[in-house]
This record gives sequence, structure tokens and C-alpha cells, in this order.
Amino acid sequence: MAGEVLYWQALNRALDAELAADDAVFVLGEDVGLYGGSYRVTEGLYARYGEWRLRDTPISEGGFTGLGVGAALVGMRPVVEIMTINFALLALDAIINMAAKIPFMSGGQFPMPLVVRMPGGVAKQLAAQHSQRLEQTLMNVPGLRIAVPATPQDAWWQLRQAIRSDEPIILLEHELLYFSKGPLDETAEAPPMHRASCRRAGPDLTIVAYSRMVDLSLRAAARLAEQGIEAEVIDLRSLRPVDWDTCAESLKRTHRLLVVEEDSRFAGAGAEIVAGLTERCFFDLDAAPERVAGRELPIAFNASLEAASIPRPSDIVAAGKKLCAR
Amino acid sequence: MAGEVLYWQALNRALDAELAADDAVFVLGEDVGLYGGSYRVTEGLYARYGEWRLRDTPISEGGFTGLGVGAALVGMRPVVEIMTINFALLALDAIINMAAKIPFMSGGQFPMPLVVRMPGGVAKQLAAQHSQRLEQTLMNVPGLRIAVPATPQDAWWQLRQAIRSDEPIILLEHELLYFSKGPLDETAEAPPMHRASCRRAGPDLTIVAYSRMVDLSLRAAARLAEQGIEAEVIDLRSLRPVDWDTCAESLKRTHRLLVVEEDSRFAGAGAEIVAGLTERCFFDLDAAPERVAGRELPIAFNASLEAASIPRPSDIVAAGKKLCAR
Amino acid sequence: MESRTLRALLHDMLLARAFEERAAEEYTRGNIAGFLHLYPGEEAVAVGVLHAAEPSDYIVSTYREHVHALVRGIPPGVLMAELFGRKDGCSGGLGGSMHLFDRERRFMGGYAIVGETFPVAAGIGYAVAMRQLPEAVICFFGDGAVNQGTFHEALNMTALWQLPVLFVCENNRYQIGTEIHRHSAVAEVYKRACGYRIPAHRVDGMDVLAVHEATQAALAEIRGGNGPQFLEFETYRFRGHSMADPGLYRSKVEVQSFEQEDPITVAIAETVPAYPSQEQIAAAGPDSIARLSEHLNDAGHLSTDQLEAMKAEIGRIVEQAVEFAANSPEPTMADAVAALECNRGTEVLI
Amino acid sequence: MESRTLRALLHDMLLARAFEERAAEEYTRGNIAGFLHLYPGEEAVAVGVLHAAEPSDYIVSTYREHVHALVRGIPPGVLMAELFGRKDGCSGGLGGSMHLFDRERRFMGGYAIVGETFPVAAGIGYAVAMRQLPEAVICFFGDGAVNQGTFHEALNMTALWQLPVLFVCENNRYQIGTEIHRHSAVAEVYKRACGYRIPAHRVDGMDVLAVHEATQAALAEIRGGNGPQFLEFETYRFRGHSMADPGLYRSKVEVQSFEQEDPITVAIAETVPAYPSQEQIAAAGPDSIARLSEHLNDAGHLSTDQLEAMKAEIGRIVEQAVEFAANSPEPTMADAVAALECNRGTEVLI
Ligand SMILES: Cc1ncc(C[n+]2csc(CCOP(=O)(O)OP(=O)(O)O)c2C)c(N)n1
Ligand SMILES: Cc1ncc(C[n+]2csc(CCOP(=O)(O)OP(=O)(O)O)c2C)c(N)n1
Ligand SMILES: [Mg+2]
Ligand SMILES: [Mg+2]
Repeated sequence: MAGEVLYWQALNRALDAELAADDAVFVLGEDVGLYGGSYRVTEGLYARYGEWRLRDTPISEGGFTGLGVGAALVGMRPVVEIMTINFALLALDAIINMAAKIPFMSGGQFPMPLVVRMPGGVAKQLAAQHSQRLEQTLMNVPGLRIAVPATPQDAWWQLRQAIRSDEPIILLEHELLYFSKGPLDETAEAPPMHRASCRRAGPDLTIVAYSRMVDLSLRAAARLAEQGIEAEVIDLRSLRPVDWDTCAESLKRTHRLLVVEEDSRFAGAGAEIVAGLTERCFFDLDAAPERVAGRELPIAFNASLEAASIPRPSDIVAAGKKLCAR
Repeated sequence: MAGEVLYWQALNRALDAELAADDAVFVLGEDVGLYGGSYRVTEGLYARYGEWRLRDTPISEGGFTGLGVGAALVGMRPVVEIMTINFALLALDAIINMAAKIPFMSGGQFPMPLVVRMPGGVAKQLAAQHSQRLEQTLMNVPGLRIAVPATPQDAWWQLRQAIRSDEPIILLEHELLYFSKGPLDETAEAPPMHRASCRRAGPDLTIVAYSRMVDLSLRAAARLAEQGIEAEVIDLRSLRPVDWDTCAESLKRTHRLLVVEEDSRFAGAGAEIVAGLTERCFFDLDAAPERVAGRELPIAFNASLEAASIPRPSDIVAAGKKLCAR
Repeated sequence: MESRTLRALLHDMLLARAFEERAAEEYTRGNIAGFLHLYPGEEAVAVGVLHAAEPSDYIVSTYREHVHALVRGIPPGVLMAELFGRKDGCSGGLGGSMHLFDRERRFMGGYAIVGETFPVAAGIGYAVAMRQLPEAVICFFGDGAVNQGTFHEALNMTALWQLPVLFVCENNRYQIGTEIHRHSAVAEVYKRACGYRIPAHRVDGMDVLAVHEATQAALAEIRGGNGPQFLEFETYRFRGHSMADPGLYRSKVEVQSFEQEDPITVAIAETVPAYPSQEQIAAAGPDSIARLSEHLNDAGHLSTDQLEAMKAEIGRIVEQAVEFAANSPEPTMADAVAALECNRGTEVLI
Repeated sequence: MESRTLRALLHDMLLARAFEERAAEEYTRGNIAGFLHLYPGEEAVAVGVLHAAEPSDYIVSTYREHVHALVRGIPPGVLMAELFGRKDGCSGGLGGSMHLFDRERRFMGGYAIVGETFPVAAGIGYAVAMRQLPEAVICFFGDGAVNQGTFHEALNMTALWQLPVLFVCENNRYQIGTEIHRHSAVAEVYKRACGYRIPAHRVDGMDVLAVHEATQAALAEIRGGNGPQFLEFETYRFRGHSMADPGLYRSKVEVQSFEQEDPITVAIAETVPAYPSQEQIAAAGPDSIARLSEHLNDAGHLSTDQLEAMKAEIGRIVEQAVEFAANSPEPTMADAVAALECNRGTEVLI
């Protein structure tokens, strides 16, 4: 039943399934149609569904994201692709001031079945303006949901859940995950969208991560294990809401918290994870929580500096050891 | 020497002083000229300095903030007024992807003497789209500085420091503070821009706040004192960088941390304050840190709901008591 | 034009004026707070445009939208309740004056961030075009809004994809305190549409009949499948930008000269042939009053008595609206949470 | 036009082509990574425009800006070092291919978010206008960029305040894979400027002399204090959008037909009268070679030998550039921090 697919293929199949299931679904964004998407996510769909369902847009991020909001108001289920999250700064008014607020400020008259997908994160030498991470900006917005699939299976599940939901949902994909492979079982039942997943069990330390940092954390955990430290690795899967229970339950056992995020540390997503868990689990903790995070720098073009600006498995290993030494 | 002035007047005098001192300084924004600014901050300056120095702009937030960036590249010292922070969502690309990154990505060739002033926060029934708070979005941007003056004196100091600095600096003003009064000594020497200020001393509890929440915290502290709890109140004054030392030093004495912010709690500015201080002061803390923050809701138009959506002094008192009871 | 239609236009303009003036009073009394942007002077636009629309059309508006909502048929009491922030308001008291919504009447919201109306209208238009329905989207905005990037982006997309959107510029010549020549390189707003090949016309926005006619023609084009249309209506607001604005940036002469073109005076002249102003009556003296009343008798449409009756009835409507608002309860925090979660379905999300 | 000028134009076009083709090779070798947007096919625009500019003018460009930087005078080695991410690059290896900066040459940056160039150029223009200097700002952008809101906002402001900005649209008819008729309601880009009363012209961007002439005329207007100007150059890129793009969305016929208009071939024909192509020489056979060489002898400007010498010299320049880049050290983390803090003065901030 479960074959191996690439992450982008899982997204592609999810779109295909939903486009086929409901003709209120349409996809819009730059080069999502004829070109098939800059990361191939919409490959083949233009031919199958035509230009009204796979709409190539001009370079007008604010405009076409707002267009998605308008279409959602009348019952369409738009899936907006912002080519990369770097351009989402131009669309934040549509996302924050419109999509997230209309259901509320209309007194509950207008649901908002809008999905905004965007790849982000630090990829390979894309330089300062193309290595953006905005999770903390979006996390602070009541009315939004944020999913951060780290595997093809989650990409498939969460994109389909997002399209079927009447809430405005942001899907943060990672540019370096598109060509990663993993099993996909299309018939398996999806867990709740916001449910965190324990990717590795261990009694000594809880590592909380999301998106691409999950894989790095697992690699670090394997190395820590060689040194006698068994870390639990939790993949958050959702950044709003956060599944506090799964994390807290783990901390009850490990007493040590390490949060790993690619975002720069100060006021990044990890700040809320640390604060929220400290508030909840203060007396379970045997040591101060730690964050391994990006540096307080824009991302340099130079490859070595780029690599040194975001967490590497060795950084996670070092932090884990330090934390367990306390 | 020190007279009492309104907060907007302090800003007005600061602008006047800097416009007079350096003809590279100019102010731009909607209705900053002829109209004198929607909160009177630029009153009288148009007549004094003319239209090139006080530039009324079209409604083009992205465009005119970017124009400020361009002017700063060639040595001007633009002071952009975004009429309210709610419209800053349209200007974030200019602030985050341009102003904050150009000094870095030009390899240090171009300083960025840009100031962006904006009033924000929850005022009086301005409803969901006009009650925005974006501090956490801006806090996560390496290369920016954020000042949050809570008094006329700080408004005067920090705006002048911002204009004289070659770094891109955001001044977050609060709509409800414009008509608050306080002493202003124009000749007093300014403390470092990022230095936090202890507004009230007390051994039992450290309350960390900023902007309008400082005043609420002081009111709460007075009520707590009646109940035998002496709280220390720290006004952060700067959100990037945060003056950790002043806060940590206080926690060493009080062992209890309460963070008060108007922003909605989840991933708000307070998350970093809690996380950063927990990491630094874990073993000084006798209880889990607490946040008193805005609710996870857009701001309702209805006055009672609006008031109940953000911290009130009574909420701070309750949290302080709970925290000290542990 | 039929008598009935003419009377309906006049009625709605008078109601609009009375509603807004009463809202101003209620603001002064403290029953309404926040930003309050009023419409007096511009009534001919909302009334002329919306009387040309079908119930199946969609309306998208700004923060200066009470009258659009009123003319679209939201009951005055429900509207006033929203301005009061009460539960029976059209947005449950959560949206307020700047965020009026009514799903049933396809009133798709008042938006308070200048420029948001454009992409919202384009999106609704996209849905209509995709489903090939005979509906149109009417998008209201001011002269100041046309300098926002979203204006440009939405005009391009609607023209490119031939979406059924009618762009309605209420050009009152001011962006708060900034006069149009100080905010736009081209003060003839309709000329902006040429860069997108969207048919555009400039029309006297103080003349309700001209507004109505131009709108009918534009909507007919749209329903014919010819893509977007653009209308610029030249109008004027008699009051400040909002209740907080003393309007010091406009000369008295300017304001007065526009007041002489008050669309309601103009509409009354149209509807009540030879209806004399109080000044005319006074100036003419008793003899000519007799003469003038003859004109009223040949009238076509409405006698002075009927007009007075209409005004009286409107007075009652507005009074009742205020009463309804004042008696409506406040929304609770549970209402607020329910509104936010209105879209939380049964899907496996949480 | 003078021989010397003609030769200089040809030289820079050939250098540009050689530099970019070499960059492509170095990318394939792994010496350059990230997005790499190349310019072949469009050389006539950068060369024609920038040869008309003064050193005191400012240049603002996009991510497809290597050739703008090169023609502006950034040494090829320094440029190549930036593409390699090295310390001696014009942005210290921190900016990369899409973010070239050179304060001394008033090269005000390559911007990678489409639409950023417009307000940056407007801001520099504002400073120039305020100081009443005889300088101009040249703002490059593509056909796809004109649908971004900032385009509209900046055009309005520059026209409103009469700022000295020359808008240069490199219309290569594609926004990555989306052809202009599928992204713009009006495919004649220069017509967009009419909505702001900005003088605008469309020019053959494959003809370096036409580009040069149009630019001179536009800059003269700007220096005359007449506000912004707009030029649309019709051009074509021979390669994919970036090195990652196979360009499957364009037909072979289309690409070939544009290759026949290669601005470099065209420029060579102009500079070296009757200079035969290799095919012509082959086709003509030995006899006609003799005949053709007569043409070369009457030449005006450049003999075939001289052309070959020029090409050889360019080959050496590019070779040296690569060598310089390869030998340049990597920037350190301390360099990165210093760059970020370049603006940390002595003020009392921290
Ligand atoms: C993006 C944005 N910028 C600024 C404002 C503040 N503002 C509210 S109304 C207004 C003027 C709008 O003028 P116009 O579009 O002509 O409409 P009018 O008020 O004249 O009806 C401004 C600047 C806003 N609401 N949104
Ligand atoms: C705001 C934004 N949206 C999307 C992109 C991705 N992108 C990079 S180049 C490009 C096409 C630009 O086309 P055009 O302006 O015609 O310039 P050309 O590449 O043809 O020179 C796109 C969509 C971007 N960099 N910035
Ligand atoms: Mg107006
Ligand atoms: Mg192009």
C-alpha cells in the first residue's frame, strides 16, 4: 500500500485528489500552471484541470493572495501558492488583516476556506532575501492555523486536511524537503492536523523540532545515542496551535528540553515553545531549557557562512550533551 | 528645566530639533505635512520646513517606505511615519527585506539611517483591522532595532537617537500614549537606547513590561503593595535588543517573573522575554514565569469585549498574587 | 424614468442623509465610538449605483460604507446596532462601523485598510467567472485608494482574465487632508484604467440620475461577458474625513460651493418639479408662492406634501433604528469566540 | 557615432556575453551555486543604456544584473568573486549573484524581490531632487515586474514630485515561464506609463544604437528638470530564466527566431561593415572570401583582425576574472558580523 515518494510528489497527489474531488478547489500562483510549479508541486495538473483551476498569476503577491480571500468568501476553496515565503511579506495584509480576521469581524458569517502554501527556509545559497523564515510572524495571528509537514506522508495528509477545512491555513513547506523521499500510504487515516508526533523515543532529553530540523535532530539523536544519551525527538507538525500535551508528557519523563529551529533565535518560533513549556512544566525541568537556532544575522550568500548560520547536527549534539551534563 | 508635556509634543520637539540640526533629515508619510499628522506629531513643521522636508504621500505604504530606504542609501536620514502600524503589513518587505538586509548584503557598504515611526496597539474601538500589534514580527529581524518609548522623556530621547543613528530603527508608539503627560528635560543626557529602566523597586516580584503596559503595571504594583506584595516594574524601552542584564539582575533578587504585554500571548513579544530570561535565570526562579497578555482573538469593536481582550490592571494584580503565592 | 424609481432614489438619499446625521449625533452623545466616517454629500453615488444592481450582485466596500449597506437593504436598526457595537448589529457588534457584513444581501464587507477592496472584489469576480454566472461585483473605493499597489494589481488581473467587476471610484477629491492634486500624478482617476484596457468613464457624482444610468450601462457590459468596467464619480463629502477631523485643510469657499451642488437638493429638484427652496419662497413673496404652487400641482412625481410625509417617515425610521440599537444587548466573549471559530468544522484538525 | 564609441559598445557586449557564458560554465562546475540569472540576448539594453549614463548617475537593478554591474565598471574579477561568494567580491561574498553593490560606482544594488527596485530608485531620486543635483537614477526591471504594486506606487510618486528617474523596462516577454500576454492585460508595457503622465517610448532592445540614442534623449529630458521618463526595450533572453530552468515553455521556433536577432551579431554588423559570418564564408567558397575581404578593407570601424584581437583580449579578461575569484578567500563570520554592524556608529545606542 505504502510506496516511497518525494515530498513534492506527495503534495502533487494531494492537490490532484482534492481538485478531482471538489470543483470549488482551484490553485493560483506564479507559474503554477503551464510551468508546473517552480518546485514541480503542480506538475501535470494544468493539463488535467485547465487554466481556471490552475491559474498562473502576474507577480502581484498582495493582489492574488487577496483574490484568494475574495474567492473564499463565496465558497471557493482557493489554494494560493506563494512561490517562496520571501514574497509573502508582500501578502501579509491579505493573510493577517483579511483572511484571519474576516470570520471574526463579520460576526461569524464568513468562513475562510483558504489555503496558502509556501516553501521557505534556508536552501542552497539563495542569499539574504531568499532565505526567509516567517513562522513566528504567522504564529502570533489568532485565526490562523499553521502546518509544517516534515515528511511526504504529512505533506499529503496536512495539505488535504487544509483544503477541506473552512479555516484559513498556512502550509509552510521547506525548499530542501521537496526532494526528500519517504513512505506514503494514501489510504492511512490522518491524525489530527495539529497533533505532534514522537519520531524517536528516549528517556534523557526531549528535542522539539519541526520541518527540516526534525531530520537534523534525528541525526543528532543517533549521534547522542552513541555517547549514551537517548533523546526523544518530537516533530511538532503544527505551529498554531502547538500540541502542548505531547511535549509536556515527554518532558515529564525526560526533564530536559532542547528546542531546535532554523529561524534566528531572538523572538523566533522557539521562543514560544520554550516559554509555553516552561510555564507548563517548570517543576518537571531539571535544567534551563535550551534553544539551538539560527544566528542573529541575515543569511550570507557564501556557502560556509550560510551553513554556519543555521543549526547543524553537531550543534544539536553539543547542546544536548551540555544540557544533560547539568 | 523639566516641564510637563504630552507624549506627542515630545515627539514633535524631537523632530523639530533634528530637522533643524541636519538638513538630511526629512519626514514622509500620509498627512504629515499640511494636516500636521493624524496624532499631531508633525504639527507646525510643514510651515517651518516646507514640503520637501515634510512630505505628504499618497496611500502607498510599501512604496513610500521603500522610498525611504532608497533615500537612506544616499545619505539622507528619512523619518517614515506609517500612519498606524496596521498599515505596516504593506510595508514589511521594505523594512525586513530591504532596510534590515542591505547593510549586510552589500558587504557593509551601505549604512541605513532610516527611522520608521508608527503608532499601534489597542486604542478605543478601532476594531479588528486597526488594533494591530506587530512587535514580535519585527523583533525576529536581525539588523533592526526597536524602541518602545513609554514616556514623553523617552519619546524625546529615543526619537532623537534613532534619527542620529545609522541603523534602521523602528519606533513603536502607542495610540493611547499620545495624550499622556509627563516631564521632559530636553537637556538631560540620554541613556543608551536599549537600556531598560526600573520604574519601581520591589523585592517580591519582577514585572517586565513595555509601552502602555508599563503604566498599567505600575498601577497594578501600587495595588499589590496594598496587599503586601512589593513588585519591581521594569520598562524595557527597547525590544531589540532587550536589556537582559537589567532584567536578570532584578530576578536575582525577586525570583519571580511576570511579563505583561498587550499583544496576544501566543508567540508574542513576551514569549522571547520569558524564554530568554528562563534560559538565563533558571536557577534563580522560584516559580514558573507568567505572562499576562492579550487574548487569542482579533480585537472586537464592542467596547467591553475590547477591554476584556487586553490586560487590565486587575489581571496583573491577580497574576502577581498567584505568582507570589507559589 | 418612472415616478416610482425616482421616488425610491430620493427616499434612499434622504434616508441616507438622515441616518448619517443621526449617527453623528449618537457619536457626540457617546453611543458610538471609534472611527466614524460619514457620507453626507456623496449619497447620489451609493444610491445611483446600488439601485442599478441586482440582488445577485456582490458589493465590496470601505470603512465609509454605512450608506452602501443601507441602500443595499440592511435594515437601519441592524446597521445602527452595529455602530453601537451591539449583538444585533449586522456583524454581531464585533466588526463595527468599518466592518459591515451581510451574507444574505451579498454585502461582502467594509474593509478598513485602504486598498483591500480591490483584490477581494477580484476574487469574488474570479469565482463568478469560473462558474459562468450572470453576476457582477461592485467595488467601491475613494480617490486616495487608487494609489495603493493592490489597485494596480487587481485592475491588471481583472482585465487579464475578464472578470465581472465594476470599479466605482467615489472621487471626493480628498485623501483625509490631502487634496487629489497632491496625491495623484493624474487627477482624472478614470484615466488610470487605460493602462489595463478597462473601459472607463467620468460621471457627475452629484447627479443621481447620471450615476444610475452610467451604472446600468456598465453592468450591462459586464453581464455581456466583456470584463471589468470602471466608473469615476466626482463627488464631495460635506463633513470631515471622520468625526475626529475638523477639516481645516479645506477652504470655506470650496466647501460651500460643493454644498450648493448637494445631490439631495439636486435630486429633489428632479423629483419635485419646481419645488422651491425656502429662500426662493421667501424671496418671491406671497404672490409668487401662489404661482409656484401651480407648478407643484402639474408636478409629475411628488408633491410637497408627499415629500414632507416622506421626510417624516424617514425621521421615524431613523428614530426606531436608534431605539433598536440602544435596546440590543452587547455581544459576550462566548459570542466572540464563536465568531472566530465559525469555520471550525468537523474535519480532523484538532 | 564615433568609431571609438562604437567599438566600446561592441567590446562591452562581447565581454558581457563571454562573462555570462563563463559564469554558466562555472555554475556547472560547482564554483557558483544558488540562483544564477544570465543575460545573453539582452546585452544591447545594458550596454546601450549605461554608455549613455554619467558616473554621477545612480543604477538600481534586479537579480539579473551582472551585466549592468560589469558595464558600469565593476571589475570582472570582483564580480566573478561575488558570484563565487568570496571576500573580494563587490558585496564581500555576502550578497551573491543577486545582490551586487558598489558604492563607489553608484551601483545601488541588485534586488531579488521583484518590484523592490522601483521605490529604491524613487528614494534616490527624491534625495537628488531635494538637493537639486544634476543626477539621474536609472532603474532596471523586467516585464513581469510591472505588475507588482510597487511599480504603480513608485511611478505615481516620481511623476507627482517630478523625480529624476529613468525607468528602463527590459521586456524579454517572459516572467519565468509566463509569457507576457498571460501576465499583463496590456502587453505594450510603455503604455502603462500613460496613467501617470510619464513620457514613455518603446524601442528595439536588440539594437544597441537605438537603445543608446533613446537613453541619451531621455536622460537629457530628466536633467532638464522634466521629471521621470520611461523606456521599454523589446528584447529576449536566449537562456532559461535561471540555470535551474530548462525553458520548456518556449517553442524552439520562437527561440531561434530571436537568436537571429542576436544583438551582438547585429552590433558586429554595424561595427564591422560586411563582416561575414562563418557560414557565409563557407558558403561563398574561396573565391568570394577574397571579395568579402575587400569590404572589410573599406571597413569603417574595425577590421576582422581587430575584432579577433578584441575577442581574444576579452577571453583573457574573463579567464583572469575566474582566476581572481578562485584565489580570493572566503569571508569569515567576523566579516559577516562587521557588515551587519557597518552602521553601528558612536551614538549612544547600546
Ligand atoms: C493602507 C491604509 N493606509 C492608510 C489608512 C488611513 N486612512 C484611512 S481613510 C484614508 C483616506 C482614504 O481616502 P479615499 O480613498 O479618497 O477615501 P475617502 O475617505 O475620501 O472616502 C486614509 C489615509 C488606511 N486606512 N489604510
Ligand atoms: C515578489 C517576487 N515574486 C516572485 C519572485 C520569483 N521570481 C523571480 S524572477 C521572476 C520573474 C520576473 O520576470 P521579469 O520581471 O520579466 O524579469 P526577467 O526575469 O524576465 O528578467 C519571478 C516570478 C520574486 N523574486 N519576487
Ligand atoms: Mg477621497
Ligand atoms: Mg521578463
